[in-house]
Amino acid sequence: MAANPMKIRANNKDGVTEVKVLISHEMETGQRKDASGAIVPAWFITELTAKHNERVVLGAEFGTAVSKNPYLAFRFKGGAKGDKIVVSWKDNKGETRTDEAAIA
Amino acid sequence: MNNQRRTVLKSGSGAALLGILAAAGIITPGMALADWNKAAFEAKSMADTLKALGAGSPADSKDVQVTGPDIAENGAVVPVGVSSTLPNVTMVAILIEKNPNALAASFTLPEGTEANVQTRVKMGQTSNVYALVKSDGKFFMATKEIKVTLGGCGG
Amino acid sequence: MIQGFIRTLVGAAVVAAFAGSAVAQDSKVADELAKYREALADGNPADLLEVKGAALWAEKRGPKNASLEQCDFGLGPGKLEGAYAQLPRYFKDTGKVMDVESRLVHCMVTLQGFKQEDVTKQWFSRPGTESEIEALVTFIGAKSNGMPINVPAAHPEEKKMYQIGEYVFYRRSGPQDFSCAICHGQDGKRIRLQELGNLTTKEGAGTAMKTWPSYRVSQGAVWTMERRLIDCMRQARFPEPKYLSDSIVALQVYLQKNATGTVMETPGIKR
Amino acid sequence: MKKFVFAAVCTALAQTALAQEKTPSGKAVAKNPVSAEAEQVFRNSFRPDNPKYWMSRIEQDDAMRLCGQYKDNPPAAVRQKIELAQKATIRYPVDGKLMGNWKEGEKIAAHGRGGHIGFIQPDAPMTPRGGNCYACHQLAAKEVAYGTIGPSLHHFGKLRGNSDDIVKYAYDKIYNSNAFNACTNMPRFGLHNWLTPEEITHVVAFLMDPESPVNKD
Repeated sequence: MAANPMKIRANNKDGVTEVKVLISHEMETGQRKDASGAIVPAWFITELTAKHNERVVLGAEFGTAVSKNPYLAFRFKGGAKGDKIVVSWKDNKGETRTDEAAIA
Repeated sequence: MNNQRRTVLKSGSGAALLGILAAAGIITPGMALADWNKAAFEAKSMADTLKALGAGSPADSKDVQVTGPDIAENGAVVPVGVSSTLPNVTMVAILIEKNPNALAASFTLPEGTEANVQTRVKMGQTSNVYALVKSDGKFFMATKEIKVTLGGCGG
Repeated sequence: MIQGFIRTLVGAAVVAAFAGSAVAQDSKVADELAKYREALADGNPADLLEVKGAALWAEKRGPKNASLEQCDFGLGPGKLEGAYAQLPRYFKDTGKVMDVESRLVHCMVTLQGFKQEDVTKQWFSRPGTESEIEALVTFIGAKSNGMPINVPAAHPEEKKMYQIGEYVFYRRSGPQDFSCAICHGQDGKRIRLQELGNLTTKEGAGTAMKTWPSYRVSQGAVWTMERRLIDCMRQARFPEPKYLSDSIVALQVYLQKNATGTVMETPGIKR
Repeated sequence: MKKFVFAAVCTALAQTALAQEKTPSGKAVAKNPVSAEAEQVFRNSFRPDNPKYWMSRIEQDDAMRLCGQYKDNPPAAVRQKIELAQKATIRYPVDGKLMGNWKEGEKIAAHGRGGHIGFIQPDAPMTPRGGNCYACHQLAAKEVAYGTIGPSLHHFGKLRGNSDDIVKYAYDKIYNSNAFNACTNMPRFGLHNWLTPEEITHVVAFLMDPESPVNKD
C-alpha cells in the first residue's frame, strides 16, 4: 500500500519558522502479537529530513517508540512566506515518502 | 543474554565512532542520516544507550528541559519534547528509561534550528523520561517522571 | 455513601483534612490531563484520514465505475455540508431510519455496485489494514464541523427509533449488570480519569456526540459512532451487535436528539 | 443481640447509600411505549451464529428488567421487593472466613479485563476476570487514575474499624450490591460468579486490613 501523504504546516512569525508535521505510518514495534499469537514484525520510520528550500533544517532518527502516525514540531530561524518546506522519511522496509508545503 | 549484551556494546562503540566523525564534521548530517544508529536504538539500558550515542555520562543541566505534561492518559501517545537554552546545540534525543529500548528519537539540529523539538512517543509504563542535549560538543541531560495512567472501562 | 457515615463516626475535621489533600492531588492531575489533551489537539492524525476519505469520495470505483458524489445523505445528492449533523434520519427510498454508515454503505451498493458484504468486511481498521469506511466517514463528518447537531426525530419512524434507543440505553443485562445508563446516566462522574457525559441531557450528549468521528490514541485509529457503540457493548461484556443493526442506529437517534443544538467539533481526538 | 446490631448498621449504611447514589425522585416513570418491539429489535441485532453462551449474556433476571423499566429509579415497593430477593442470594465461603489476603485483593481491584466476548476483541481464553474497582472508586491514595461513579473507599477500614459486622457488610455488598440498594450502578459480583466468594474475601481484606494501602497514606 502506498503511503498516505503527510500533513505539513509551516508558519513564519518574527523571523522564526515553526514547522509541524503529521505522518501516516503504523510504527509497528515488533513486539505486538496478532490474533493468532504470531509476532507482528517491526515496521517503522527510521529517518526523516526536513529542508527549507535546499538547506537541511532538521534531521531525525526514530526508534519503534515513536507513536503511530508520528507528529513532529520544530523551529528554525529564517524562512519567508511562500518558501518551500520539504519533508522526507524512510522506513525500515525501505519505503520512502516526500511531501512539501509552503510557509504561511 | 550475556552474549547479546556484548554484541550491543560492541556495535555501540562503532556508533560512537560514527558520532565522533559526525561531530568532527567529517560526515555531513545527510550522510549520517543514511546510517540509522542501530546500536543506540537497540540498546536496552540507559547506560548502554548513552554509550552508543557517544554521550558517556552526561552532566545534569537545568538549562535542558523535558517538555510535555506529567501525566499521559494513554501510553500509546505521550506528547514529549526537548528544549534547551544552551548554546550551539547540534543534537537532542529523547530517552525513556523503562521502555524495552531506551532511545525513542534523536534529532540533528543544523545551525539556525532551535533546540526545541516536540514529538509523541509510546511508553509501556510510568517512567523517567530523559532529554539529552549536545551543546558545544558536550552532552547534558535533564529528566522528569511521566505517569502513564490506566484509563477507560477496560482498566 | 461513605461520606454520610464517616461524619457520624469520626467527625467533620478528619473529613475536611482528608478531602483537602485529595482535592489538591486531584486538581494537579486534572491540570496535567488538560495539558495532555491540549498537546494532542494540535496535530490530529484523523486529518490524514480525512484527506484519504475525500479522494475515495471522488474516485470512480466498483463494478459500476462510479464515484460517491451523487450519494444523498438527506440533503440532496452530493450535499454533504451539515449532513452528518442531521443523521440518523428517515429515508423514503429505503423506508428506513439510517445513520451515516448505513447510508454510505447503501450508496456504495446502489451507486458503485459493490456487494454489501464486501464493502463492510473492513468496516473498521486493524493495525496495518486501513478501513475505507473510516476514511469516508471522517471526511463526511468533517463537512459538518462547526454546524449544530439537528436530529428532531419528528417523523414517526424516527420517533419510534428514538424510543427504541432509549429502551436499549436503560436495558441491563450480562454478568456485570451493565446498561448504558450505569456509566452515562449521571452528571459529573468519571471512569478512571475519563469524564463520563450524562447522555440523557443535552449537555452530556452534546459533549459526547460533537467530537465523533474521533481519533483514539489508545487504538491508533479513527472510530466511527458505530464502532464506538458496538465497543461499548463489548465492554459491557455483551455479544457484539451487528454492524449497521437497528439497535445501534436507534441508540444514535436517541443520542443525537438529546445532543441537538450542540455545535460539531469533528474530527475529534481522545484517549 | 449481635444480629440486631448488624441489621441496624446495614440499614443505616443502605440508607446513606441511597442518599448518596441515585436519589429516588418519587416521579413515576412512564413505561416505554415500544418496549416489546424494542426488545425484539435489540435481540435481532446479533449475528445468528453467536454461540449460545454469548447470547445468554443478553438475558435478564427480574432485577435487571425492573431496573430498566423504571430507568434505575423504581418506586419504593418495587425497590423493596428487589432488595429482599437479592439478599436471599448471598452465599459465603465454605470456611466462613470473610477476610482474605489484601495483596490478592489489590490485584483484583486494579484489574479490569476478562470476560470480553465477541469476534472483534475478545479476551484470550482463561483471562482472569478483575473487579475493576478503580474504574468507579478511589481506593489506595497512590492510584490517581480512579473513577467517581461510586463513592471514595479510601481509608474504608481505617474509618470504620474491622468489626465482624462491617466485614460482613462489605462482603455482602460486593456479593450482591442490589441487596442494599436496588438498581445501584454496582455489579452483583458474587451473584454472577464474576468473582468467587474467595476472591471477594480478598477484596474485603483490601478494604479492611490495616496493612492495606487503602488504609495508609
